[in-house]
Amino acid sequence: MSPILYAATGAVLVGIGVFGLLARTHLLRRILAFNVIGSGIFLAFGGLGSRGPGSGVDPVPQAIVITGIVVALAATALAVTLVTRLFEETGAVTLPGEHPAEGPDAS
Amino acid sequence: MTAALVFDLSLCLLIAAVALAAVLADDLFTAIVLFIVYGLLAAIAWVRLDAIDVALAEAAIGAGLTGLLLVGAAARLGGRGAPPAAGRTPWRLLGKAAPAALCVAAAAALVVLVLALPDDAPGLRPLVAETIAASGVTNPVTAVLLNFRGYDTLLETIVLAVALVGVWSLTPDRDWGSVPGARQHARPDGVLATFGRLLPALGLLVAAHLLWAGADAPGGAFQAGTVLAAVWLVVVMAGVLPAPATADTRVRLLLVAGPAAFLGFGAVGAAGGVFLGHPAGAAKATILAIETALTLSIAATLGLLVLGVPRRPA
Amino acid sequence: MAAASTFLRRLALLAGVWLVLTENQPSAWLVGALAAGAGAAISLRLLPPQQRRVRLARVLRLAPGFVGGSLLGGIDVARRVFQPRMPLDPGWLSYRTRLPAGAPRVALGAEISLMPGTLAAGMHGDLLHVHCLDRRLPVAAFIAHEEARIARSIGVAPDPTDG
Amino acid sequence: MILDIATLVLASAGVVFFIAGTLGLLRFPDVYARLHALTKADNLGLGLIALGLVLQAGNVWQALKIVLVWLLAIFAAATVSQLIARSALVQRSSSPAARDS
Repeated sequence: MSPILYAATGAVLVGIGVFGLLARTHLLRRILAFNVIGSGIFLAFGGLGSRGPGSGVDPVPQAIVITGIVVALAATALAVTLVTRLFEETGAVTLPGEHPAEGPDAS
Repeated sequence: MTAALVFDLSLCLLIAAVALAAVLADDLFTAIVLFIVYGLLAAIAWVRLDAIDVALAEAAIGAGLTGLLLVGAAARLGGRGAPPAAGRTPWRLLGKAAPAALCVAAAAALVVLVLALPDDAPGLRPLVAETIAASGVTNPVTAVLLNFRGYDTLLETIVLAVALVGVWSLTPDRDWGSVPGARQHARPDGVLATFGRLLPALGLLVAAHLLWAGADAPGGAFQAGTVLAAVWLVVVMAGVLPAPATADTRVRLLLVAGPAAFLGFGAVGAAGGVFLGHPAGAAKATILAIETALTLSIAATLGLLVLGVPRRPA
Repeated sequence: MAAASTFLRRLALLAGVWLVLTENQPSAWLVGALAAGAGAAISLRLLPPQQRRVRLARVLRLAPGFVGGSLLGGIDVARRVFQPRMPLDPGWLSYRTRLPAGAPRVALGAEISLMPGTLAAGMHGDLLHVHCLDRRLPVAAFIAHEEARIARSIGVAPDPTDG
Repeated sequence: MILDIATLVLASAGVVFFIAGTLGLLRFPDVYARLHALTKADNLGLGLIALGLVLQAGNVWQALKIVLVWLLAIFAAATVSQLIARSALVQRSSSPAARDS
């Protein structure tokens, strides 16, 4: 039961992350939300990989998730650098056409 | 309900709640701290799934280094994360309600899908268990990473290098090849500097242990490389050693040493008939050699990725 | 010569840590020797041999007081947290230390941060800024006591006129 | 059996101190007081749990390893709490809100 529980949690995390990606405009928050989506997918993958007889996660998804975590960090580093450069060049922390001051939770 | 199930349920609820709080938090710094907490809780989830290798990677990379990246960027952006004082109007609320409803629906559909999957999926576990004797190591995750699916790992190390090239390519022209990261102001005999002088020897041992243990137990090149990168970042931030200039040839050689060694062994394998195939009998020695080179390159790449674009002269 | 003996002592210490990490598996000895050697070399580069030799035995003699202190520190803070009225009287204290700069001062800061009611918050010159959870506690005398213990452990004569 | 009970008692006591640390984080008035709660109560809590686990260790090396983990955690906590306290102090003294002590 428990592995499926974690897989379902992963699915919920994907929903939370997508909401963050849609509703927040600050680019660092979008990066954060994107990471929540990613780790939700990993957790779903790991949980599904633990089904069936025997204990522990299937080593193949485990290895791929480790690869995924490292690649997610690489993508995050690149994205964060893009945001800081954008800020240094233009002073903006949101994409053009999106306003940072659209509500209390839009920062 | 058993105690274990109660624990799992509470942990899952907590993970989802903290993730939601990280997305909704008003203050950017609060959001990032919540994200780090979320990463650590996710690491506990991986422990519960018996995936210690992933738990180590999630705690060190997912929570630690990602958190450090976000904190550093938030600091560089200054107060540009502060919530505006304007109140929430119903119109704006409606604007948020639509994506919220969409996301709840999507998450619910995903959960239904996950629950609908058959419960008896052996996956690739039997196959790995069958062939692990030939892989040279007894930790199945390391066997998959360095042997059965070695090409994944090879490409991944190249992705890391490419990401670093991407970060460096955002350097303003005048700073090209200079030193990355902010200038540090830690006092030479202060708390952080002393920590930075005492920590590296211990960190090196822990990394070596993770690397060595990775053959037969949780651990390996990625976890060891992350520990080394973290220790190195502490040393740099403490002002004990300066960050290197990105034009330094030794730095660049270090960055490609791991992928190059991996490719080299792969080519030797290709000469023997299988690209990335390890010579029979010497698989463990080969894997340890590749992993050592990989660890050093991963540590250098991760550390430099966190330091970001070059921005001051050497 | 000093460098060589320092290197050997650190090598031995790190080798001990390695044995603990690997739970003394003989198959790890070779890797451990390499790692401990590299660790000792790095530590020699980052932290050159000190003039005052730190005696491990003397430092170990600090341990019981340290463990006792952090036990009291934990109990003290828990007691305050669990009381509905939360008896706090926070304030600041600047303590002039006579310990030599570097590790001894850092050790003092770390130690008092784990003991009841005191938290080190950085130094300005010889002044150690200490945050006190309860000013009614005899904090200054307490820090002086810890300072004297650390001074003895690194072979610096304690100074009774401290404070 | 006696060892198991001792482990249970020590670990439970450890959890109580972790709760105290968390409660302190929520109840205490400012960043410095919260640091007191976190460093002291959580270190003691971790120490008690570590001690409880030492009693379950299969051999002396495992026991030493648990102690080593505890020592490293204390080393890091003592360092980090000083750094946070100092940086909070620097921020406050450089802000126009001036020093209130």
